[in-house]
Amino acid sequence: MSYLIGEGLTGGYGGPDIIVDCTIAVDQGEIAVIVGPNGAGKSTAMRALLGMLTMHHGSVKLDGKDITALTPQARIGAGLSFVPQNDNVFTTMTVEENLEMGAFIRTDDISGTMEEIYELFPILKERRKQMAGYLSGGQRQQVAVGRAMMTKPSVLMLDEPTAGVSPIVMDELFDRILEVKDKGVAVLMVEQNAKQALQIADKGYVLVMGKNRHTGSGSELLANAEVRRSFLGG
Amino acid sequence: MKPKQRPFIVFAIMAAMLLIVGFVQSWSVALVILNLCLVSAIMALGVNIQWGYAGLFNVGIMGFTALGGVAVLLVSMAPVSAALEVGGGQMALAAVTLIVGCIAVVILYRAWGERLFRKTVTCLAVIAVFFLVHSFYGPASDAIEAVDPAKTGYLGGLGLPVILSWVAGGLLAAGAAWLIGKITLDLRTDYLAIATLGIAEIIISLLKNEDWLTRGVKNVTGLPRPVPFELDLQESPWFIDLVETFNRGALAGLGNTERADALRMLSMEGSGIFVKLCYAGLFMIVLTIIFTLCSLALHSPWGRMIRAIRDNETAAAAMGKNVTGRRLQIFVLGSAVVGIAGAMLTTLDGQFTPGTYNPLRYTFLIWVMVVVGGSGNNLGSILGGFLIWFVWIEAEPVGIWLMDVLTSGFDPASEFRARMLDNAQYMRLMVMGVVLLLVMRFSPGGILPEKTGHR
Amino acid sequence: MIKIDSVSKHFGGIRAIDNASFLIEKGSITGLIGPNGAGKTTMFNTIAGLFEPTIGKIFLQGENIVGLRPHQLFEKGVLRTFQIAHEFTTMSVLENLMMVPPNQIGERIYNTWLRRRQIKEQERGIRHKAEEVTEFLKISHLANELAGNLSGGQKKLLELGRTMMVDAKLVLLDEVGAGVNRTLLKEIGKAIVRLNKERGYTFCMIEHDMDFIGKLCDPVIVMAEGQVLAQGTAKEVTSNEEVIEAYLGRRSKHRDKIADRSVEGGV
Amino acid sequence: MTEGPEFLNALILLSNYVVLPAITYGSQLALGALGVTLVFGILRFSNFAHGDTMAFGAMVTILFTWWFQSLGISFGQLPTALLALPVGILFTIVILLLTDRLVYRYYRRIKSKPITFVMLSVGVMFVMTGLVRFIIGPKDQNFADGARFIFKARDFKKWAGLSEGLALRSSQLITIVVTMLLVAALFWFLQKTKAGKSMRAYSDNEELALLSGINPDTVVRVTWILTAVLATTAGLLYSLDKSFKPFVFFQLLLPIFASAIVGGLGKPIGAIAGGFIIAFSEVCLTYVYRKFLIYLLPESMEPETLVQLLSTEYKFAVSFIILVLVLLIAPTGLFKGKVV
Repeated sequence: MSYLIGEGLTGGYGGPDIIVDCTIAVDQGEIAVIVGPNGAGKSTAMRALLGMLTMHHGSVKLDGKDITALTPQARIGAGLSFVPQNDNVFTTMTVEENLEMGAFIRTDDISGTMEEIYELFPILKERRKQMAGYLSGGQRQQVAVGRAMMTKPSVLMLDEPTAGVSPIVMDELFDRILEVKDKGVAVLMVEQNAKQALQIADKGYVLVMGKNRHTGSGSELLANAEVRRSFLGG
Repeated sequence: MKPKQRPFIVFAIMAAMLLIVGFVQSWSVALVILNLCLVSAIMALGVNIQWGYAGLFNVGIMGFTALGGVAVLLVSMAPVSAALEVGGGQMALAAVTLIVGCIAVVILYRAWGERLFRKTVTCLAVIAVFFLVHSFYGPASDAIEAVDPAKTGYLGGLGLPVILSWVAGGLLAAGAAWLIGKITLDLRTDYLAIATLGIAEIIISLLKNEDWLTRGVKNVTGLPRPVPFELDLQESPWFIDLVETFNRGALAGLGNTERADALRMLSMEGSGIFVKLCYAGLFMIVLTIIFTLCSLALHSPWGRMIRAIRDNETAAAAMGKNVTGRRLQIFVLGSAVVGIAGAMLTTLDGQFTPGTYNPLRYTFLIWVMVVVGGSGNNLGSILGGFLIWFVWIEAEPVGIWLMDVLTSGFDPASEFRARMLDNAQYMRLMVMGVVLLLVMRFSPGGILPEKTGHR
Repeated sequence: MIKIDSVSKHFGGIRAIDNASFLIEKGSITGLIGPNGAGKTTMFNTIAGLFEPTIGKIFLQGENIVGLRPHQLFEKGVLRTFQIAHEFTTMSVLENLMMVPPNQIGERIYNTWLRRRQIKEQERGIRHKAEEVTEFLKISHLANELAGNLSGGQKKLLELGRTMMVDAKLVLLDEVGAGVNRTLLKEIGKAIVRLNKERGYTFCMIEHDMDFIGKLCDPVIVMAEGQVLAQGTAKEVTSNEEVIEAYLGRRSKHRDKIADRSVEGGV
Repeated sequence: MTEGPEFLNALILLSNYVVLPAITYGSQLALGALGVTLVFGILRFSNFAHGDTMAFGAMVTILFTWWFQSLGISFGQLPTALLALPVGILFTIVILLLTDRLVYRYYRRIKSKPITFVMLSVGVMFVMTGLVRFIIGPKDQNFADGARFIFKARDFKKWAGLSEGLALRSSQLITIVVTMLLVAALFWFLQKTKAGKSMRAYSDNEELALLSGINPDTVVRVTWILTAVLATTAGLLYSLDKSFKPFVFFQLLLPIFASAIVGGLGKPIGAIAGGFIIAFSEVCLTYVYRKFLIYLLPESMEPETLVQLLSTEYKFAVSFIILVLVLLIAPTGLFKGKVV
């Protein structure tokens, strides 16, 4: 029984079901990645966990409690935290303000958490008075992740964090994500970039046409020829 | 009720309401309301072309109405030869320089290409043109305004039959709309709205202050009429006979002297009604023509294309339709119709008074008509024109009466009661707002919604 | 039919298309595939005239069409459909089709007052054609339905139908498969083949569903990071290691090392 | 014949008839534009009812001013109206929250197009105009009291020994001071407080704000409250400086919108800049420079015409032309406003 588990998720955005009976689970202190060809419903599966689409079947459990009925906001409160693929920072606000907004629902003192974030992403400490809009793509992603970390989430969800960043930045981001995981956070991410993602993943889900096609540890999936082929959308 | 019958029913109700006014208040009041209803209906049609067909949010209606109005005096008033002698030539010169100047600026802007200071240079050129034009215009306008200011002090018009001015009003408004559209139609919806709002204000202030052209706030009264004058009617035997035949019953069995007096009285009120009926007839004709043209255009490939553009511009463009061109066309057409209505209105008033144009009455009220009537549906906007104008007029007496009843408890001399009574008339503004909000909330399509889907 | 001659398209720093060249043979159904951000859609938009290429030429039957506006290309018979269907929601399916033909007499407003008869005749013709199309696509039962009420797949069929209202030479299909259920996708596939066989349309389609591509397309062109990576039959490209790698994502040296280590460690 | 150095006289002349009035008018526009821009930034529509919101606020304030005056309450040298201002603000807050609840909220829930909101605001405008004219009537209202002048032109001449005088009306000083205080407070609120930051966040990126657990309803409520404060104050200051006449506030709508758009819709700082740009260009273009030039130029070159670029009636034209120019050159305004 994993910490966060979505079972038999079936649903879409009003129209036809985009994901069908698919199951995603992640434990604290591990990284699970959802990979697969374009239009396989990867992001949709993640949004299903967040309660951001109309579900027909399936349940979402967090730490044993059923949260299927909760609104996205409520799930954020319950410890989930989400980094959208794009528009994931407040461009007209400074890095620091972005982090503060991340902690909006918290009423206690957030300075400690903010320090942790700055340790995790030293560059943000330097840039903390700068408008997030003026940062480079990689730095933005760091702000986005930092923002999401401000609620001290138990589960961090990232939707294609490396989309449109250079290989070096990508490596750095992945290293950071590994560190986050080592803090005992459950990390769930959707990745276009299967090769890289599966290498750092403890668990991988290959989705095709909105269904679980393969599941296993990152390295075994990478080794599997059929998996590799399935990325061409088979 | 079936949607097919709906128009008939609502229009029947509308007619009934007018009849009631006729019986309760008086026929001449009913006719006055009817005439303005007809004009409003035409304006509403114009706005509907822009908003209903193409989704253009134009809040400059007042401006185009006023342009229609000025057309009346420019066409129908007799020219003021003295003024023409002193200032005409120079004014013409100013106009020419203006046109030439504008063309020159455009050419310059094009020719300058992508070189540096393009905008700066253009601005400088504009300023230069401005001063050049001003050097002719200034003295000319002063000279013209000096000519017998009490009576004329302006160039006057062409002295043509007033009916022509309705066409001219349309053309004038269309021309202005074309210019404005060229500049503003690429703007986003609410920018466009604000831009048109501004243009209307500018047009009005022009008409108020260019005395050499419009006599400004001194007003132009005694505009020619397309219909006979009451007094002439009362003189003319055929009319008296008409009245006589109408009232044979009433007149029968009266002594000669009383009979003559009674007849005079009857023909006096008769003449008023007759004149109003003439106007009603003319307006009815214009409305019918415009309505027919609109429906023909709307229920045709053209209308289909326009609806497609309104629905999804990108797709329409991808289907090879010239979106910008059509939008401009719509803007011009709609404004032209409003211009015609404006001319008719001024003709009906018999005077041009730029001071009286205000946006609540001449822009936003028309909007209420279109939205309430049913945007996108020609019959709807006509109904809206009738209904809203009726309410607008009748809300005043009703409001005052209501206040009178409500405050009857107070002693008639009390300052409070007096104030309530003069301010009661403004309740109709509130009524309009509430009506608009209620319709938008509870029947967003209006009373006669647009028929979508296959025709 | 269309010759893409070393075309590049840059947006600021990003090279969406980076010196790509390929041919779309007359009468072929060419597949254009590749991972996200490979520049497929940009390529479509460039061909359809929404963008001008930064460098390079595009020839339509030997004529350089760079710089032509979309509606001009439309008149030359180059049509594109959209990834998200762009139907006119408040108009019936029939109207959606009937508004397509360019320069109809009745599109000039004065004609709607002066030349009613000609318009009537032309309308009759157009409606007839539209009805043919709906039959061809087996959606006649929806002819008077508002396009807004159609299902995703039916909208895609309608998109296809639009291209049939004019004699298209080249039709660019952007992910006709996206959000369409299998059965309807088969219908669309059939329609495409028939259009290709019976009416000699040339198709170029962006698609992610490989077996759909496999059934329809020959040749298949693979783009990655703005360049043409491979070209050949569906079978050839799918078994091409380079292509698979491209789909799996960017390689980056030091990460690979870590991976190797972890594999040795037998995680 | 004139005392003192000519250019000094010219300077004083200019500051008396151009600079001072422009600053005052500019502050009034800025406050108005701030209201418009806030609503646009958060609720994403151009609020046509804003002018009449100003009128309403000013009206309530005036009514209470009269009441206070009748009770003999006064504010020393300052106009009693300032005492009544808070009450006026309170009433405006109530009516704005009420309109939001009764009119706008429903359409927010069903996610209507921006244009729908604009049309709704027209409806609200009708109701408010009606209300204002119904309660206080369409005529000019006089309510100003307290000292008219800080110092009069005559005293200034004596003091400075110039032939030109500089007069500072108390309404001008009040306008400038109050504006500065209010703007400072507003920016402090937006930049420093959690609520203010959440507003900026919401206007910047709605979805992300929701994902951060920001409650939209609160944001909207706060926005209306701020709008009420700004509108009422702007309305009152304008009425103190010129006069209170319901219809004027509709005409103010154009320069106010112009200011907001020129600065970039949704950008508070832009609204302020825009306000002053519009105000200064209006005053400068419609000022009669004859006397000014007579001071500066040698006798020989003295102009015989008025040297007025535009007759005063064309104020609107000025704000409009600037608006169009800016939209054509920098379509999102000087400070990169948002596009809906």
